[in-house]
Amino acid sequence: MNDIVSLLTPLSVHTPRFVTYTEKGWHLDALIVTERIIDATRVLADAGYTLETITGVDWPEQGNIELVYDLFHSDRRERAVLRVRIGRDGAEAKSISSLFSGAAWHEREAHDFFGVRFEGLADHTPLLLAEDADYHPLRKDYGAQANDVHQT
Amino acid sequence: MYTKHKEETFVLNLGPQHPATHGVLRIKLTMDGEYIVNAEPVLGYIHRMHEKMAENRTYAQYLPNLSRLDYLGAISFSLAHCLIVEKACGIEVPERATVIRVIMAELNRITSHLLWFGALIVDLGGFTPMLYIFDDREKIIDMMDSITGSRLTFCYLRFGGVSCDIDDTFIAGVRDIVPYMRTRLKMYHALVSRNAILQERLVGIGNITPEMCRSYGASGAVARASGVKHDVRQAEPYSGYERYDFDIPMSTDGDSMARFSVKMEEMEQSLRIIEQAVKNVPAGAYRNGKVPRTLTPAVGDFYQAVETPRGAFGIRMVSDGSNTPYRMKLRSPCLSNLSLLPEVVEGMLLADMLAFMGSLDLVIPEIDR
Amino acid sequence: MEPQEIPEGLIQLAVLDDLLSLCRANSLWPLTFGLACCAIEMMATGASRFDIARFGAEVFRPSPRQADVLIVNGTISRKMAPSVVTLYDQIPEPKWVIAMGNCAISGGPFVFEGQYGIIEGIDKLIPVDVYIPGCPPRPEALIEGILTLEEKLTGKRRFPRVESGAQK
Amino acid sequence: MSISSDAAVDLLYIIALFLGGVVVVVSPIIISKLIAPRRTRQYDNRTEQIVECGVPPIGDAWMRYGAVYYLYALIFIAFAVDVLFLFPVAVVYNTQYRWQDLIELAVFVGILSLVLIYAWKKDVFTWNRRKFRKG
Repeated sequence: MNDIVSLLTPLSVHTPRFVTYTEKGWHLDALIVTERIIDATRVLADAGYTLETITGVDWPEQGNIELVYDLFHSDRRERAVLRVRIGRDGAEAKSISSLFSGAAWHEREAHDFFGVRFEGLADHTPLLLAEDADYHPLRKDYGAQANDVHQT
Repeated sequence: MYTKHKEETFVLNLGPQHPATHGVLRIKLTMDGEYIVNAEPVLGYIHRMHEKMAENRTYAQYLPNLSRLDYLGAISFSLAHCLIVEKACGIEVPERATVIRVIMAELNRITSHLLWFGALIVDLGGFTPMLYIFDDREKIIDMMDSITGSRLTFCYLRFGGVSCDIDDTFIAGVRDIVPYMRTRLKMYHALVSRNAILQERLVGIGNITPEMCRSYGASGAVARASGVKHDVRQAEPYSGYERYDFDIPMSTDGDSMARFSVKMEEMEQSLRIIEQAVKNVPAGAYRNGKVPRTLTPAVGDFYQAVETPRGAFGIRMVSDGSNTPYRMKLRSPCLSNLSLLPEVVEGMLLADMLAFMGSLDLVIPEIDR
Repeated sequence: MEPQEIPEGLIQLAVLDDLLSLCRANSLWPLTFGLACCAIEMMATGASRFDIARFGAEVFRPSPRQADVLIVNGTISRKMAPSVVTLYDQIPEPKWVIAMGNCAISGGPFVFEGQYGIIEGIDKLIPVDVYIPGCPPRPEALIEGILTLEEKLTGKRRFPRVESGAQK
Repeated sequence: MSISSDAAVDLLYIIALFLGGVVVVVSPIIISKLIAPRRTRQYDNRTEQIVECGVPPIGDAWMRYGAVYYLYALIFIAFAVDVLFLFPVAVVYNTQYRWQDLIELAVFVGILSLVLIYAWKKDVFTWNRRKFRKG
């Protein structure tokens, strides 16, 4: 695990830290600089990690959306978490579908729910919402005007 | 003047209402005659906003949602929710409760694998096994129904244990069902697994390489049939699974027949776990009494993975200390297994694609969440 | 959705209509149409123990052109709503709709403030003949629903009604 | 135009059989047209739409498709004609049996089964999986 930490440190905002697995559920946690997420994922991909999922979390008071990349190594049985913070409106994140083809659907889903556009992702058509969906339901400010617009 | 027409392909909708999609999954197929040129799954026809609901439900109110996420493996899904909340709030689970949870989860896994087996054979054209497996399923579900009270969407687990205790008739019933199921599985192998038509339809269809599994994040029997040795019950043991010795059925050919035999073998392993669990169910409380009514978990995010009948289901929960979760991400194993489809299916015959989808064991509400 | 009146044939004879209703009541062909959890209970009803074949309804037709009954079992999301109405339109008359499960009746557990994705009840889209509450309703409840539909057709109930314990 | 009485009876049989056939075929159509409801309720006027799993079909089916289906039809025609000629043979086959009849039958069927062997050699019956170039 230490070889990965040394490779990740130059790419991350502050040095990656270890968390206790029984308390949190993963081993390594790193906040990555937004532009370097592809290199960070490449480090973990070369080490043999698979991408489990990409989670979007909306922090309106801090004014940004956090993308959490869960990676898992089946032989070493270790979990690593990469985090990226991007601006709430109109910000672009980098797509890692070139490394993990499975990431394309997770990124389309993050675009569905949070409106995050991924540079390098082929199509941004809604994955789970209707084809003409222009609303992003999981953003915290969505609940307010939900009732008047979409009740049928 | 001879004009060269572009190769005439037509678009076929293997649409929301189709017997072979086991639910409302739509696949837009660009076809050239019987061959598939390009397959594009369209999801969202049963999107039920589980993750949005989590943000205005308390932890206890959210329990029924989990069993409606994947109604065939409902116990494993609510187990994931209970484990992550227990991890976040530091709730102790008594010994007897972990064993009851394992027994119920494995019984649920067998009923889910049985229905997958029946549905796969119906997709290949044989209707009779469907009636046989429902006969077995009803026997197992009767036992679980006598304890949990429901047949499919069990809302049986609580934080810190289970909602009601198991009694001796249940334990005796489980002891009898294990040999009975073994004879039934032997019969299924004799009648179906070595059937020449099944071999013809499944061998060499839908080959998945370990690199594909890694790049798409496939898990469960789909990954294990391609040589990726990963089972959450042994990789990250939870709820006392490290006490039971069972092995993980593996295969390296990666075709539909390998997935078929791996899943059939998994049923036998589940029977082994149940046998060991029922041998000595420890006495004591079936539920931790000191769980506060309104839970206030620690601030921060947590992750919990659980081995469901279809793969590694994970919950990433972000809590802000209040009694409703701030964000609840449900990592669906079927979504990753299905994302393999476009690459595997290219150039395949349509009938083979249906056999391949049957071997993937998809439950659509879990994909659309 | 204002309900349209049920179209009638050219010739209507009282005795003939009774005969036709009796024949239709005992051969209701449902559409193979499973949305969510209730679909598994529908399959369990079609299987050996609960055996809907006793009431003539075990022929599940995949194509709407050959079906009589549209059993809506599960949640109708807004993306699926046009497809459900299309299927209903494509079923030739005489046709009936059974709303099975709370989701089909009123949106069930997925109705909450700020919900954006589901239609709260199938009767907002198409007329419903029989409602079967439950989440999911047990196979016995689906059989009771089929019997209620048969009673609605023929006016008589051929099978004993399950008396609730209180009256005994 | 005088025909013998038994020929007339035979003629009557044929006419009766023919009329029975017509009645049996046509009457259900007429009856169902009369008593069945004339139209079906529709809330999205999608009744006329082609049934394709509940979604509007994309593109139309009038297009050029592989020749494999045409070859199947040809082979079927060859054997259909074969059976057609065997019907009259079956009627008179056993009246005064000469072993030449069997040989002629075998020769006739043998020549026609050459079609099958020819098609087999041209491997019309194997559906090989074609790999499509990406993109």
